[in-house]
Amino acid sequence: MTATATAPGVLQRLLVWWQAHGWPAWIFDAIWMVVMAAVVTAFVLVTVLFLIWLERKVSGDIQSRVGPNRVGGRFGPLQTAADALKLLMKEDIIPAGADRIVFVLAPFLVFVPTLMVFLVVPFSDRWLVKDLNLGLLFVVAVSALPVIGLVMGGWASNNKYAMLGAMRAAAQGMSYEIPLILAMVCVAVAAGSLKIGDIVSAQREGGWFILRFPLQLAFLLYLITSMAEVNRVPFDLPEAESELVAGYHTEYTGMRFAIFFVAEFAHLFFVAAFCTTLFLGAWSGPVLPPAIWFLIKTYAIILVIMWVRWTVPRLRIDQIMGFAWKLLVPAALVTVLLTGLVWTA
Amino acid sequence: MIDNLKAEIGEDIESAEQVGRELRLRVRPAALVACCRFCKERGYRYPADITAVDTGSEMRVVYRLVSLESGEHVVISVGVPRTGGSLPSVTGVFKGADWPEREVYDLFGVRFIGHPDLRRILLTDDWQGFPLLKTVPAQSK
Amino acid sequence: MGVAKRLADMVVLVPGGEFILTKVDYVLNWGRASSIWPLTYGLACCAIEMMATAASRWDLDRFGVMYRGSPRQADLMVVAGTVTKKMAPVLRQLYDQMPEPKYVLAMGGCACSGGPFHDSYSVVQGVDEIVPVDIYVPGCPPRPEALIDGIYRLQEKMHRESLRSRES
Amino acid sequence: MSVGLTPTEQVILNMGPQHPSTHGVLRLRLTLDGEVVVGCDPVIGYLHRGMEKIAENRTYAQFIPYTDRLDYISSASNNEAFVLAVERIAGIEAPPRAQYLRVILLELNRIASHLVFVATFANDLAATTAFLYGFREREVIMDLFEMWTGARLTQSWIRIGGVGSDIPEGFEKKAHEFCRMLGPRLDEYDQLLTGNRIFRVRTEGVGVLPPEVGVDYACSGPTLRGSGVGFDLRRAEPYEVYSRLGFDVVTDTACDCMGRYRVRMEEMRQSVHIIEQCLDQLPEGEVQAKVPRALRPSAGEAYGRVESPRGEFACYVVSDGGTSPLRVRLRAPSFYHMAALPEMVRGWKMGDLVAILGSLDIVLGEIDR
Repeated sequence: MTATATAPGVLQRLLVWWQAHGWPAWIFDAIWMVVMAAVVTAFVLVTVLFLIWLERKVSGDIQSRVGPNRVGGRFGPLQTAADALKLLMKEDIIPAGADRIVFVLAPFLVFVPTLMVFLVVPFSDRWLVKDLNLGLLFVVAVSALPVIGLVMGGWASNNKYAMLGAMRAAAQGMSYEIPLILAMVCVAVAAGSLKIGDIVSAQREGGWFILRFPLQLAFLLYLITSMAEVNRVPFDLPEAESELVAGYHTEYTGMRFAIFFVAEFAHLFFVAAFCTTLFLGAWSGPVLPPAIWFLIKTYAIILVIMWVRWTVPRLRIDQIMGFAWKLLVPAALVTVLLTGLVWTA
Repeated sequence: MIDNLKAEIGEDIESAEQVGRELRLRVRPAALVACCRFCKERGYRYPADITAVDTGSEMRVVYRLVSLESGEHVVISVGVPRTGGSLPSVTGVFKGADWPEREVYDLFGVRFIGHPDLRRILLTDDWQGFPLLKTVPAQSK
Repeated sequence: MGVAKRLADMVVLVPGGEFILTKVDYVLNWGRASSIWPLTYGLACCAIEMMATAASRWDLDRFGVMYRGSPRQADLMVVAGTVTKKMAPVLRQLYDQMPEPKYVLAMGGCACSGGPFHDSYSVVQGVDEIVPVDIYVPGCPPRPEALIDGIYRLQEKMHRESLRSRES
Repeated sequence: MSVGLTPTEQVILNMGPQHPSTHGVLRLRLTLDGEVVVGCDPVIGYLHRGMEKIAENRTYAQFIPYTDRLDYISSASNNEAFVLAVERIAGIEAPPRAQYLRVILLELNRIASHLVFVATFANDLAATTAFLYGFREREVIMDLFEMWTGARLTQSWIRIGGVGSDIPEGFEKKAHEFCRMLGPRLDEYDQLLTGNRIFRVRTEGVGVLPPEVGVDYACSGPTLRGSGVGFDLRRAEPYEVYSRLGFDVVTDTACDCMGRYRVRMEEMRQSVHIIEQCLDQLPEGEVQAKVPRALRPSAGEAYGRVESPRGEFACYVVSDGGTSPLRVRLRAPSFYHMAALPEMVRGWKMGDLVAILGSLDIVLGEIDR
């Protein structure tokens, strides 16, 4: 199924006009998808700017401060824009001992896959860039890529802190991938499909997955592992400030650092959005437009993750690994088993 | 205590007097380690302080050992020459003597023989001179 | 920055170029002044006041000031405390690691001029002997308000900059 | 060390002098096997300001402000140690009211210092919010200091023969208010940190300092009391009016980071208790004894020991009868704790190193002097 087939009204007429010229439909599809992708990318980037501001405001609120309130008005709405502008104009330093090519590539290798996964996020009933048949698999595959970028960045920096951060990122990323995937498997079993559209419609028909036993367990697993995937406290070891200065991006300056930073928040937005998709019925909800419902649920998840981040201390590397392998993986396996039993019964 | 000490160490103890809760001893370098060990065995396990005093005419290294149970102090003073002086290290008796001895070496130039790792501690490794000696004048702008 | 400066020099040659440059300068300076990220770098007593300034009552985050642990991501080095001769080479190295444009704020009497340690054998008599200082905040230690005032002054200084005037 | 057939190489990592969790300008030369610390060599002296030499070129009164800058988180303890030693040589005794006021100042400093400890310790474990809470409460103490002494951090208010001035009107009321406020706030910390599962697994059993090793390294204060040794100079060698005040010497037998943390938390409560007693017992009278303008104590030596928030802060003053001391030795507790650090971190991981270092609550100003 292509985007065009599901696209309504105006788009249909545009397609008719296109085909009247005798041009092939797949080119139209391609152009349309590029446009959609551009729109999604722009939307995500703006969201990231907002999220960084939100994080500072939320942390301020938790810590009995006010957070940014000077730049661009009473609540400092332009704070992140100013940060971005400044970072853009900073000197670009590549350390003398660095592996230049890898060093330069690493941020993009983190950034691009982080944006790619948004292609399968159903922001509303008519906004899903490409409903792949193997949507879940696509997410699993692509969201595993950024870890390679982190390792590359840490290794290429020729800095021991960065190297330690990279090793931690690799170990942690891989360990937490497994329970994350298993949590997704539960959803796939429940929906009977790997396709995002099917998962959403399964929830429209039978109720949100979070309300159906045993997917609450899968939801919890997903939430915990996704916090580890986005490297946030208590799982922020790859960039643990009090231990590794800034972890894998210690040596990055200006825009290159900004790309890491943006990718991190984009990933945060993604895990929350995807959590909404998998467990909270995506865009479904009464009265308000679907897109608004989707954002409300997503931000609720984001706020929970932020709340955790500003409340608890950090775990140690062996505790992190132990938690993943000794607790989360068995728990996830049990959840998969339970899901299978419930859904086949 | 003083009598026991004198019996044990002999005439290497130059003087001994009790001032309040402090037992002030003046010993010869040769008896330093034995004296410290003697005190440690009698409960003075806490090496509160090791430092040196340069009075301008003579220099001495001062060891202050405290008994946590009784609250009594033993203050051992050992005279050393102002330049190129050396003393036996008491790191074998008190682990806590390691850093203070390094500091005394760093600031006064007293060498501690038998110290496991005698190098400068507060100043840079290439520092010239020993700033706390009275022969070194204070810098002024 | 070299390219930007050359570009700026060219822009002023065309009619109206000065005007455009002023606007560009304004926007860039605004960004820079609104997002000062100091290096987490405390030396002595003043560091405690620096921490207090970042904490709840004064909350430097209001002005977009966010502490960074790595010199690579910092714009401002707040020299909060006494610089000793042993520390001086490290301080210089940290300064060199920071990307341009970078600023130095000397906080407290010791960093400004050696302060009470003017006759010490091991103290550098003011951090300006090692790195160029943009703002001096005297005091022993300066109150948080004084540090905030220093940051305000730095913002004013940033607003006076132009793409053409920066050498680096 | 090698695992199986894969040989691994040890890495030497320089931590500091600029590092977010070295609490100042400390440098640790670490030998790492992966994440595990196999060797640790603290390099200090980056803040060595030559205080002891400066003291020889100042009059006794002039040196008091310098002592503030040693342990700058609780400056009054340093003043007290120096002033005690000088008073002992010169045979001066402060009037009773001044002694009570000193104790109030010292205990307020202790609370402020322990709050900074909780703040930075939590921050080292990435509990950023607790960091800001600690500083929030500390500001109230800073207000009290400012009201009384005019300064926030470096008060220099303990003077030879007394204190700088009597407490201003309204101070007692505010101090009482603070005492009432602190208890519930500490309970809040307990909720946020002490009972927190992650905080506990990060601190319990980590960085064990056996009591006999602690004594051998001349550790003191909460570091030693966290190892179960009930050594507190306020009890062992009472100065000022501590002998008239009731308080518990807090000890904890855990010997780990958690033990040291718990000791400090409880000590804050004890300090509140002490301050309240002082405010209740505060006698009327002078706050400054008669001291000659140019103090020339007779030749001799004295040793002033004070229980600072970090441990035994002592000042050894030798006088030759002149206006400036012949020698001032500043014995700083953190110096000895730093010396014991390599023993405590060996075999632990990078993350633990930060926790252990944080639990010692070092101040570089007094280590390097």
